[in-house]
Amino acid sequence: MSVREEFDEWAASGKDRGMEERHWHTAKHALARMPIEPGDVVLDLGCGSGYAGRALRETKGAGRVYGLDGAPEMARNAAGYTADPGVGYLVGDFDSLPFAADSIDHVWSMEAFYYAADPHHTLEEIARILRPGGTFYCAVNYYEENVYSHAWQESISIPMTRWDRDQYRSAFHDAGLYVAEQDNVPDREITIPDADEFPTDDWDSREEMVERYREYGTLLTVGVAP
Amino acid sequence: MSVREEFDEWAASGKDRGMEERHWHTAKHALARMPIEPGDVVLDLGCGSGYAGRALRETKGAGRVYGLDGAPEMARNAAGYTADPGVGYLVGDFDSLPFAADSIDHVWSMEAFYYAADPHHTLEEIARILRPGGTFYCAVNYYEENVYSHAWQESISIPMTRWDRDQYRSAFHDAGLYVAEQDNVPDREITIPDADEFPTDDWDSREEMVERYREYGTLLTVGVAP
Amino acid sequence: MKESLLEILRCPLDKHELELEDAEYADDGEEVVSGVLVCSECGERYPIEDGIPNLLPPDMREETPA
Amino acid sequence: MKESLLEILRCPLDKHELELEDAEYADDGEEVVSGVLVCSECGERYPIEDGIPNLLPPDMREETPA
Ligand SMILES: Nc1ncnc2c1ncn2[C@@H]1O[C@H](CSCC[C@H](N)C(=O)O)[C@@H](O)[C@H]1O
Ligand SMILES: Nc1ncnc2c1ncn2[C@@H]1O[C@H](CSCC[C@H](N)C(=O)O)[C@@H](O)[C@H]1O
Repeated sequence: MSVREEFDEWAASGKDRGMEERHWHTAKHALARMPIEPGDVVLDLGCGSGYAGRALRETKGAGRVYGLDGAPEMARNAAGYTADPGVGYLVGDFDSLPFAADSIDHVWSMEAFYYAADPHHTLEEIARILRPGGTFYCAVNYYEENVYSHAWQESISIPMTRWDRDQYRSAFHDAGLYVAEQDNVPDREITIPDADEFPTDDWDSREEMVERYREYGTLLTVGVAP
Repeated sequence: MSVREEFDEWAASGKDRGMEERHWHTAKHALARMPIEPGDVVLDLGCGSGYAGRALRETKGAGRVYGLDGAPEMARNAAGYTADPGVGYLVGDFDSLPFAADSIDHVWSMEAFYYAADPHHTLEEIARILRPGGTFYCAVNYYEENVYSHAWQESISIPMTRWDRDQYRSAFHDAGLYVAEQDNVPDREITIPDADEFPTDDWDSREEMVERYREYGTLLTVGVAP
Repeated sequence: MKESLLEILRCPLDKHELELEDAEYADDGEEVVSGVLVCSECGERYPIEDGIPNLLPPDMREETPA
Repeated sequence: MKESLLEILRCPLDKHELELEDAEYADDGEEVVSGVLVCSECGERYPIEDGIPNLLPPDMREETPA
């Protein structure tokens, strides 16, 4: 299946809103860190429901926010959730970003980057479209150290890239981005049942669930264009 | 009183270790974010007891860590706390940093930057000594939004600079640093008594203490040298 | 989409500028509801449908069932 | 201080290189315990005491009570 087919299906079944709710637990902390000045142009790669860009408009006064997604139904849903004239959505692919060089102030991506067919090339594309000093906030829950995420590949037909922390930093450097920060942003909001309720459907032990959410959380790597 | 006199006194009375203990609550989270690669050269400005640099040696394999402080007794204490040959201390002033251009990979500073006599010039000095892509992690508890810190100036003879979030970002930009991140790092560790124990010696109400520590915490601004 | 997006939008293949053709506008006269974006260099055509431009490279776009 | 620090240490006033004079070393032969750092350009002298170099600009250093 293609990105379009896979994720159009997710959009049609309402998964876009479900992801928004779960991802928000950690995404909001990473979004709050972004050095966005009023009027800045922000791009959300793999925007899903588009919540991240809308939050940046509201909290930081971003001038224009564009959400790009490879699944037309995702972009269509996202457009349906807002009437804000400063927000726009488009369909496109991570591998060939349809933007001019130096045209974007900041790029955000949550739980999407690792679907890129050629992630090294996507980083080069991001470095190309960012203006000097622009940042790329790359947030992922699927990565090597988070062993609890490894099985996710089995339930999706798109090949996923599973880098570790070092590989993210090296790949950013290889693409010509400076690395300004790397962090695990914990999810402190998901409800973790009492010990006697384990095993649950999804978790063998409470310790594992705590490690997954409170410790590993979301891996954030921040790149800066030279 | 000069920086030397004021802070030599603090060092002599053991305040360096007291600050280390309190500052660690938030400093450790900011330190963990630093994109330090094994072998990197790191400078800690206003190092006090020197705990931050030692932590970066231990956790990230920084190659050499230098702690600079304007108070000789601070540097002397710091040197006494470690036998690590990769760590060194020196006496110097924020306003005229004794380092070559492009010679430092990353600069850290906790609760010290605002004592600089000319903070704009100190930022220019930092931009000068950082290699391209090097970061400046600037952490402060004394800043405009943290209204609970405003009175601190009354108990110290060194003039303190009280910028707000925007002023930090602008000043970084003016000095030629990109801003990669700005964040409030909460202190989740300090014990906050139950409501019925307020007022305490230091706090009128529990709400205020919660706001001070859990919300405002430490203001972190991350700059990147072009 | 707003016409202002054209300032920074480029052909995904060769990154050249796009020209807007056959544009239909919403009642406010600001929002482009449908039309075609044409690459000024390679001539590739990208549709705008329901106000959303589709800038997928043609080989990915053509997977779309008719 | 280690001699390796000299590679990046500069005169705080004019940022020129420093030369190490009258160095005394610890038993391991690596650590400079005392000596003077002299600016190769302006000739300003900065003391090393108990292994810690004092690179304060002279007007700030001279506040030190004798
Ligand atoms: N190669 C590619 N190009 C563009 N978008 C892609 C893509 N691969 C996956 N995506 C999109 O990336 C999204 C991943 S799901 C994450 C959605 C959103 N960022 C959130 O946090 O909830 C999906 O909407 C999917 O359609
Ligand atoms: N102008 C200046 N130049 C160099 N050091 C200075 C300075 N003004 C203040 N300092 C130093 O900055 C320190 C501030 S106290 C903070 C110490 C340490 N970073 C910690 O987190 O605990 C003191 O040790 C003081 O001597």
